[in-house]
Amino acid sequence: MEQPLSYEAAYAELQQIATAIEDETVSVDVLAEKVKRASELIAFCQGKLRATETEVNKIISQMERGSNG
Amino acid sequence: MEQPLSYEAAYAELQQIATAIEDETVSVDVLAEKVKRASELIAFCQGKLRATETEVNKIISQMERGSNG
Amino acid sequence: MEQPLSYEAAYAELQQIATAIEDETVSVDVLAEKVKRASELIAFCQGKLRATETEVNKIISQMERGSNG
Amino acid sequence: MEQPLSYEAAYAELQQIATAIEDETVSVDVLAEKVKRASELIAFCQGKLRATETEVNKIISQMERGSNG
Amino acid sequence: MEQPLSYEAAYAELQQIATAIEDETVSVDVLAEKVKRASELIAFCQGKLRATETEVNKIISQMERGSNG
Amino acid sequence: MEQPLSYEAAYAELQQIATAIEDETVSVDVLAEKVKRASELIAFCQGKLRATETEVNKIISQMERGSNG
Amino acid sequence: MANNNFIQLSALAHAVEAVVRNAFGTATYWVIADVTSHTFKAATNYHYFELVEKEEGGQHVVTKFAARAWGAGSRAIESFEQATGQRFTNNIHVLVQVSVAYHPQFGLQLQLHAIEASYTLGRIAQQRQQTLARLVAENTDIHLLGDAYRTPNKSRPLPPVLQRLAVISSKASAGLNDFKHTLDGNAWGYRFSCQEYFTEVQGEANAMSLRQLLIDIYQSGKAYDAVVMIRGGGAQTDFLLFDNYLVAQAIARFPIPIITGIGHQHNTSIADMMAHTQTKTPTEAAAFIIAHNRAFEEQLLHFQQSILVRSQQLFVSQQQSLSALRHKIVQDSRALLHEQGAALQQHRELTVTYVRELLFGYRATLLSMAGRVSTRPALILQHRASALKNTCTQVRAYQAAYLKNRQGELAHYKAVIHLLSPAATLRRGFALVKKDAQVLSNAGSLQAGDHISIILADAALQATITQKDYYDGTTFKL
Repeated sequence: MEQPLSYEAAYAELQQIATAIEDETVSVDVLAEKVKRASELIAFCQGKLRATETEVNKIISQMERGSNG
Repeated sequence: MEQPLSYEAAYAELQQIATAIEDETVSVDVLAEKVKRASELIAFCQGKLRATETEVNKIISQMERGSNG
Repeated sequence: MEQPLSYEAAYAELQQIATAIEDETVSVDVLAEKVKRASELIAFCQGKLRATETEVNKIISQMERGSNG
Repeated sequence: MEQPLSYEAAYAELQQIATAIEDETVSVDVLAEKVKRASELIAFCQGKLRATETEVNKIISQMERGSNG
Repeated sequence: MEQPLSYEAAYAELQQIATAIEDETVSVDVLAEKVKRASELIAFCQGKLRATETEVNKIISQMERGSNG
Repeated sequence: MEQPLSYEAAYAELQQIATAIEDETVSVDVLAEKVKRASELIAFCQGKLRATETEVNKIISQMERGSNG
Repeated sequence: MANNNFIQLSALAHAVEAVVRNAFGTATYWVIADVTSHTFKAATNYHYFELVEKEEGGQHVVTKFAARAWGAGSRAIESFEQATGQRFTNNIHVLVQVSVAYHPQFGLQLQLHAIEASYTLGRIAQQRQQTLARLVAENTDIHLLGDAYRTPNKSRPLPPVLQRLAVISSKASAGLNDFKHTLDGNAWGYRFSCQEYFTEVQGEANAMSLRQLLIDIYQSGKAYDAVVMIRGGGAQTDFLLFDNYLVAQAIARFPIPIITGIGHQHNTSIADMMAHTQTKTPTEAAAFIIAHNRAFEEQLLHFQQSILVRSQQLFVSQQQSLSALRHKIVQDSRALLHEQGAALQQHRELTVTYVRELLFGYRATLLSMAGRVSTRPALILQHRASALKNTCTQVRAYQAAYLKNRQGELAHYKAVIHLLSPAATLRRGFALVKKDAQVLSNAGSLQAGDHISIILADAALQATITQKDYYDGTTFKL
């Protein structure tokens, strides 16, 4: 996962993979690979979500400190 | 926030951000960034508001001194 | 307030400012400026009023002396 | 009051001034001026009234002498 | 009073003056003048009432000439 | 089975064989050979399928660990 | 020539006297007659007159007696005069009680003993009523309104001042002197111009002359203020002239106001009734004129006084209204300044209040904005995480189904292949026949005696064909 991937793109790819598996348009040959990709994408998204949450919380708490201080 | 920003403009931008966040049209990718911007705008507006209040109070107290003196 | 301002004009402007502030159509950006202007207008009007009063009183006392003398 | 002013005209103007001041249609800007004018008009009217009274009294006393003599 | 004035005319004019003064339709401006005229009219009538026979006759004959001529 | 055979290709060949046999277009001479080939292909596919399953399960369990950990 | 057959006149007189006395004695008679040629000697209180009788409706005397009254007769006349207000004089119509006497010195005379006042009064009154009725009947401009008569002369306006007068009088009458004296002696110094017109006012016969006098006055063209008609000190019968129809008519229609001073204390003539103004005597007529003029002058003086009073009131009221205006201007100016000051103060206070409210409002909205911005991001992240988890579950489920489907497919093919394999066929009792390592599907190429291999499920048999029979293949017909 070295390319600069956005959450939106990642999530879109993930959904594409899920749909392809559901529609059985994925060959057995690449299934494992796709599942692996999905797993990576999920991890990426989760990471991004956590990071964003952390950052947002930090900003908000600063903001609240700022407005009260 | 080094550009000469007006309260009106800041408030308008802030409202736009708040609306976008409320409508969930903000992507996770830029959410933190937007919240940060909002936080900056709020700080700016508060600063401007406090400065105005201070100045207004000064004028008012001068005015009252003037009419009683 | 160096321009030759009439009481009427000053009072009208003052009323306009007061109305604008009451109707909340004054932006924070210009609020302090408007309050300052209102303060100057009030000071001007009061000054003019006092001067007029003094002059009128002088005329009245002359008039009363004249009718009794 | 150098123009040839009649008592009637003076009194009418005086009344007009009094009404305007009562109705508060006189601006503060011209109030002193109006009061001054009123003071002049009153002085003029009183002068005219006294002169007329003197003249009338003179005529009447002549008349009375005439009718008794 | 050089015009040939009759008692009738003098009386009518006098009555007019008295009524005008009573009704206060005589302005101060012309009051002295009116009183003077009234004084003259009274004097005229009184003089005429008391004039000697000759004078009366003279007036009568003048009158007759005036009315016939 | 030394050539790098894909599941897709193997499955396609298997399908072809099955169809041919069903259509009775295969002579007894080559039938045994075809059956042999089919049996090999089935074995290949099953192997591939099991390997994929194993791998996918591994990835999924990793994923679940990741998302819970 | 001498005739001695005579007697003394006095003897005749005595004889007549005796006859008359014998015939009439002291008898008295009530007779109706007119009086003429009347004289009165105040010193002896004797009345000398004639009693006459005229033709019916005419002037011709048909009977005339000398008559006199003295003593009781004179007293009866006095009573008559008092009762009637009519002097015993010429041209009066009387009912008298007389006795007949002859006196050698004075001749045949009637002696008056009594006089019936009511008869004369009745006669006069009757005549007056007739005259008045005729005036109204024959003149459309004379009307009776209630007790009074309306005439053109009465309607003439009296000039405000009566100064030029035409005076009708008998020459050198006491009345004229009284009139002029009263006028000239007025207390206010009024001067008059009197033109005298004399008339011989002796008896009713002079009516035409009096009427002519009025015409003369009118034709003189002089602007008289009034005509004064006076009578004073003349004979008692003068009065009847003023009851005359023609005189009354002329007066009624005369274009200049007529003032009469001819009246009797007890009576009013028709002339008085027709004239503009009636007074009793010449003196009263003069007094009326003076009073009239005085009224005019008093009106003048009243005007003078009124003008004086009103002028002074006017000055006072003007002074008051000037003062009131001054006071009002002072008050209102101060009120105006005060109100403006208050308004300014209010503006200042409101401005302060509104500014604080405005700032408070701005702060509140900013705070609410901050609230909106700070609460929503967590929710967004939560929604996204939940969506992600959902996708993850889907992937897991879908791949399991997928692999199961692939296994099913493979199993199907495995079964088909197994069923159709030659080994399975051989196990069911079928055999393969080969000749020269070739599997035969028909017997066309085979002859009896050829060597063939028969392959069964568990062994391969080497055989030689002994016989070859054809059959229609019905054995396995299904």
